[in-house]
Amino acid sequence: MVKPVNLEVAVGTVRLANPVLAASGTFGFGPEYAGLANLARLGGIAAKGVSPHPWPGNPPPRVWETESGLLNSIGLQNPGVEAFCREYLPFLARAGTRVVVNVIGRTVDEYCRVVERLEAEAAVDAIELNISCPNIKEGGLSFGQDPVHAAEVTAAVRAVTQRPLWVKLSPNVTEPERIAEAVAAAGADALTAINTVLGMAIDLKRRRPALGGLSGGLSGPAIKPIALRVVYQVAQTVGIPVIGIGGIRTAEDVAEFMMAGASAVMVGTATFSDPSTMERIIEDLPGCLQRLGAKSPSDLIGAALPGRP
Amino acid sequence: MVKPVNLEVAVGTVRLANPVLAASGTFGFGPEYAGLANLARLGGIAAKGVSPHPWPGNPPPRVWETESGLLNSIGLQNPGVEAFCREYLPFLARAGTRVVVNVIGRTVDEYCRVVERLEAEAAVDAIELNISCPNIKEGGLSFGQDPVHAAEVTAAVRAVTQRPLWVKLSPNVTEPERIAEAVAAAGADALTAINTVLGMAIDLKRRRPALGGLSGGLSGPAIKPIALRVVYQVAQTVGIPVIGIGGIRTAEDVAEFMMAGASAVMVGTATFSDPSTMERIIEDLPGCLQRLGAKSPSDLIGAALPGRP
Amino acid sequence: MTQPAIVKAKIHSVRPVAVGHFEMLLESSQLAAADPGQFVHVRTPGTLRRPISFSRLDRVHGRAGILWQVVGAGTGWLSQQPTGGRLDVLGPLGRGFPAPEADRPWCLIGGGVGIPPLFAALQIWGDSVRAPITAVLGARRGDLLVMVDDFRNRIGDVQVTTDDGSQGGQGTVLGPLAHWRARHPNGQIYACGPTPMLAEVAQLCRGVERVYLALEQRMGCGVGACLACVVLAQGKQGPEWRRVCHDGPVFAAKELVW
Amino acid sequence: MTQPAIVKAKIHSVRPVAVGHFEMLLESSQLAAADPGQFVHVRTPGTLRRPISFSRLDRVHGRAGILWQVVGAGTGWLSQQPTGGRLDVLGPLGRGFPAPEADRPWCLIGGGVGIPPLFAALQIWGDSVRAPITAVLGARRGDLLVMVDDFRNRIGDVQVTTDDGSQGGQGTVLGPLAHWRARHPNGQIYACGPTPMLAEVAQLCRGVERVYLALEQRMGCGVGACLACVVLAQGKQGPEWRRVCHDGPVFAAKELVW
Ligand SMILES: Cc1cc2nc3c(=O)[nH]c(=O)nc-3n(C[C@H](O)[C@H](O)[C@H](O)COP(=O)(O)OP(=O)(O)OC[C@H]3O[C@@H](n4cnc5c(N)ncnc54)[C@H](O)[C@@H]3O)c2cc1C
Ligand SMILES: Cc1cc2nc3c(=O)[nH]c(=O)nc-3n(C[C@H](O)[C@H](O)[C@H](O)COP(=O)(O)OP(=O)(O)OC[C@H]3O[C@@H](n4cnc5c(N)ncnc54)[C@H](O)[C@@H]3O)c2cc1C
Ligand SMILES: Cc1cc2nc3c(=O)[nH]c(=O)nc-3n(C[C@H](O)[C@H](O)[C@H](O)COP(=O)(O)O)c2cc1C
Ligand SMILES: Cc1cc2nc3c(=O)[nH]c(=O)nc-3n(C[C@H](O)[C@H](O)[C@H](O)COP(=O)(O)O)c2cc1C
Ligand code: FES
Ligand code: FES
Repeated sequence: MVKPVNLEVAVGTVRLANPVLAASGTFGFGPEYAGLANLARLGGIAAKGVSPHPWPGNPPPRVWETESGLLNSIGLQNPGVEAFCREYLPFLARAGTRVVVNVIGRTVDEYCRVVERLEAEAAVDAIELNISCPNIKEGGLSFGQDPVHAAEVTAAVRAVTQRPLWVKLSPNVTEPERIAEAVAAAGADALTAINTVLGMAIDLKRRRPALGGLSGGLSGPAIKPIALRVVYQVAQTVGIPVIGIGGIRTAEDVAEFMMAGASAVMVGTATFSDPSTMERIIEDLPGCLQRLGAKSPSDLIGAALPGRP
Repeated sequence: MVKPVNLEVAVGTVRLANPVLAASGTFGFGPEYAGLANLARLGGIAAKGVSPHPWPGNPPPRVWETESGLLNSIGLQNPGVEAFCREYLPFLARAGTRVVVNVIGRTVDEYCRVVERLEAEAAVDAIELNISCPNIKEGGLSFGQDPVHAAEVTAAVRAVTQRPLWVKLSPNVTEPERIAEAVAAAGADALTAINTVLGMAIDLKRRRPALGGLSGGLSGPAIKPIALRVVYQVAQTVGIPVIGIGGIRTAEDVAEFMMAGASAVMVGTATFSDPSTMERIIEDLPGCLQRLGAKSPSDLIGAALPGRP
Repeated sequence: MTQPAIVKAKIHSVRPVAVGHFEMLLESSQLAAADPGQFVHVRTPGTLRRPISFSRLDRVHGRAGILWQVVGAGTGWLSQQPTGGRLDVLGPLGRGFPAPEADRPWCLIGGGVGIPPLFAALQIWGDSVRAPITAVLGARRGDLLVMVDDFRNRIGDVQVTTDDGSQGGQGTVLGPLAHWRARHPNGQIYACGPTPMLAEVAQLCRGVERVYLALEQRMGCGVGACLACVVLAQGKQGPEWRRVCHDGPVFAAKELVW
Repeated sequence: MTQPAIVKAKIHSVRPVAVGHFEMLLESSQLAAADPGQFVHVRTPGTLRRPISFSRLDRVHGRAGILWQVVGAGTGWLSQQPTGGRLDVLGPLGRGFPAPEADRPWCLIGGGVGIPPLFAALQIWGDSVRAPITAVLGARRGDLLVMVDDFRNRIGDVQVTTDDGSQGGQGTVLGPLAHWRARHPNGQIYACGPTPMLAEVAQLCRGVERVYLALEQRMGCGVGACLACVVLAQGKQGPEWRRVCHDGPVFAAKELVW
């Protein structure tokens, strides 16, 4: 017999009914999965990345399956923040869950413009800065791959909003801890780790990179060990909460991420194969906690970090 | 009907009977798999990393299975170059295949001492510098994570040997191309890409990192897309040959790596599940080449790189 | 339109229908109510589901068919599922074919595994079309042709082409289509098959008012959320991406930009 | 010693033997020639093989048994393999138990799935030992005990313990062992079970000359190549790592450092 458990967790000032959120880019803008998943059951939804103006994205093919993984090169196609606020935000506002808006830009100014536009919208519970898109000015490296630029964009956005500010880290760096420190010092309220891992597939028949965007981002269970490592590294380095993401599919996966230091998690690729993944995880969590001898999800946070009993 | 095909390839001045070598650390020092695999059929064998003195390695558990992958934290246990030359090299010399010696060290001097010791041994066909082990002097980052240090150790070793010098790249860096450029300029004859990807698993029962070494290196099919990306990146950047490695299990995988720019490949983790993997690949290669309309393995090298027809 | 759902459908039967091709009947009145041209996203062991179109829609018995060629791990797995077992499918998905106009000659152009959705269209709407109906069915070889008898049981004019001439006329479906187009300037054309074939159909039938093409594209979610499955279409302000899974898979030829 | 090889062994039978425990007989005279305490590395769908010890060795009929508890995906898959199918195993691997001395009292201490290799030892050497033989078999609960009848069919003195007292005496195997040790100061002890149990056996039997322990450790290759499966042993120059797969799984208790 599994006892009913209060699954609430907090990410800084943001209280979540449970620690399971939909990951940005894999759950659209809300309505797409509404007939297939009970959105009100989720801890929250991170909407697909929005930029100041519409972005076209990359040529297809945009996804390619790999062993226990998925490569994507969507290229951050989105209708722009204005259309997002008009066409999708009202739906998300009524969905009965926390709304996280993932923000993308090519320059510091572009990030700020999106966030400024969102200031007018009461429905936004948190901003998630996606600093893994290429920064055109700095020669093709993304803001997320350099501590100085990561801090710069974080500080600039911090200056224009009081909203909870989460910064999403790229795993494609030598030392994620350095980026984490830099953005925490610049005013981030929480970190999301990780975005996709740079990868590639070859289409043997065409003798070409398989994806229209040539390389792409690897997600899914294949990257879970990489994500756990980054969460464990940054959770030790910074004092702000970490949201774990990468290959999560089961309640046990959630427990692993929380022990590694995550206060909450996001589920991305697993939704494609089973749109009820998140609800199933939420249902399984109480039993999982009980088997692990934990009274609440918060009991697990950081349990595997050095120096814990 | 598959026609007999000459599978020879060249990695710089090193001619291989076929492009399939055993990866360092997964094939021991040669004798371990001798009863289970026909060593003379292989393109070559990269021996486990050797240091100037015996290294003890990490506490167990040293391996942990993940989805389509394997985490290891062997910690480079080895008996030292002296014992290697005495106890194992004679066997390898008689194995009827190319012998690559993987070299590790904690300082530039340690790398040089191993390579100098190997100068006395005629059986060594190539040196593979493993620059992914932690560099104690420089605060825990490995030589392979910084272009300046990578170049320094490469140049120092270059100065003490005329032997073919291969440098094995770490994927755990922001820009593998920069490391590749640096070591090529410092005199490397070829690059091996990639070593394992930093990862971690949590043992839920113990509430601790699963591996004795806490974090470990991820290998296996899970990392194949990452490895292909790095090979594709560095093959475009440097003029020297690249040896592809990461998750290879089939002849088609080999073809993908070669199209991405590899001149040869290494097989690691797949051997654990099936010790005949490499021989099977070598057997399947002619049929695979025929299906792809290629006359020889060399036809495929770099076929998917930009600017190729 | 039926709302898409996760259906754990009972497998009524699976049978080989050509070399490396299988057809499966699923028991589900929900799926059987789909529009021809819609598809299901089939859960297979990998990271992603696999999109397969309906090959037949038996609304009376509440059965929907899917027909596929084994090309990789997903379709291979699918062909090993036992009768009586359950298949996890997400569907019906996408926008299918519009109903054909009753008084226009109707031509169904199918290549390879593009044939099945056209049969579903014929099955549902064949009786409502009073003008002549023609099917042109092509494949690389005769032993890869599917559903020819199903078409012949319903209409008289079924033309077959194979690349190597091993069955029907040698060549592609484009020959008979050009012919048909000349004789029926006012006709309506529904096509499904490999993308290069559809591009040629669109090219050949430029100016024809009602040309509908069922496209394929690599998919992630299958429900419009991930923006993976795009094709280029004519938007109000120039070319824009449309989602094959949600805005398609059926598009009017004139919408598309090649 | 039989050379290890990749054997695609025919599955003679698979049967449940306790709650969540199965035993399989493989047809292979090569495997049946193994030493008790050796193991096979079983190919399962994951990245690694799974090590399982021989539970019985029938050299006459050329059959080798393996017995396992389902604890995860690999052992779960194994328990679903059909009779008559083939299993890909790498073996026999490692260094098994040495033959017992004929004139020393012999005690076999097994905990849980540590019991099977001890039965193989009894099967092969039981008749050659002229001194009394005792088996102490323990498990958490009675319904998790395996091979008790197999032991009883061969020797009279089979003592059973369970943590909850649901079968045999309540407690662990250490109680009966302490007793036996006191009565047989010159005896030889073979043990297999969870690592903490083996540590206690080693501790309790310090000073006893012939104590052999069959250990477990996470494995990669299974053949000595990867250095994954190490345990700490007494080397010439202080403690050193030994490989469970190659130097073990059976070690003399006095070799080991805890
Ligand atoms: C809307 C739609 C309807 C389809 N209807 C049918 C049908 O009725 N019958 C049929 O045989 N096939 C159909 N296909 C193609 C079918 O989806 C692929 O053949 C199948 O996904 C291949 O999976 P696999 O694992 O066997 O092959 P693999 O090549 O191993 O698949 C690897 C990945 O590529 C994707 N993929 C491979 N080929 C295609 C393709 N042609 N289109 C889209 N994705 C692909 C797979 O879904 C998977 O994600 C349809 C595709 C779409 C988009
Ligand atoms: C030499 C040796 C002999 C063994 N003999 C038996 C036996 O006769 N009967 C039996 O039931 N079990 C035996 N085991 C334990 C058995 O190998 C594990 O229970 C099994 O590998 C679990 O695999 P899984 O996929 O079901 O579980 P999972 O926990 O999902 O396995 C995940 C990974 O951990 C490894 N692993 C998990 N538990 C163990 C363990 N206890 N020891 C080593 N690796 C482990 C697996 O091999 C796999 O790589 C033996 C282990 C060793 C080392
Ligand atoms: C198709 C796709 C689109 C994505 N789009 C975005 C995005 O717009 N913004 C973002 O921050 N992350 C994006 N991601 C990354 C995911 O949010 C997540 O970080 C990553 O997929 C790892 O989690 P998973 O393994 O659970 O999918 C996308 C991932 C996928 C697969
Ligand atoms: C158990 C194990 C030990 C390894 N030891 C070494 C080593 O000593 N030196 C080295 O350069 N690489 C070592 N590697 C890395 C492999 O050579 C290879 O780069 C990596 O495993 C990726 O290839 P794979 O996916 O085919 O295994 C080791 C890998 C494994 C799994
Ligand atoms: S497959 Fe996700 S939008 Fe079409
Ligand atoms: S498992 Fe590889 S050395 Fe023992």
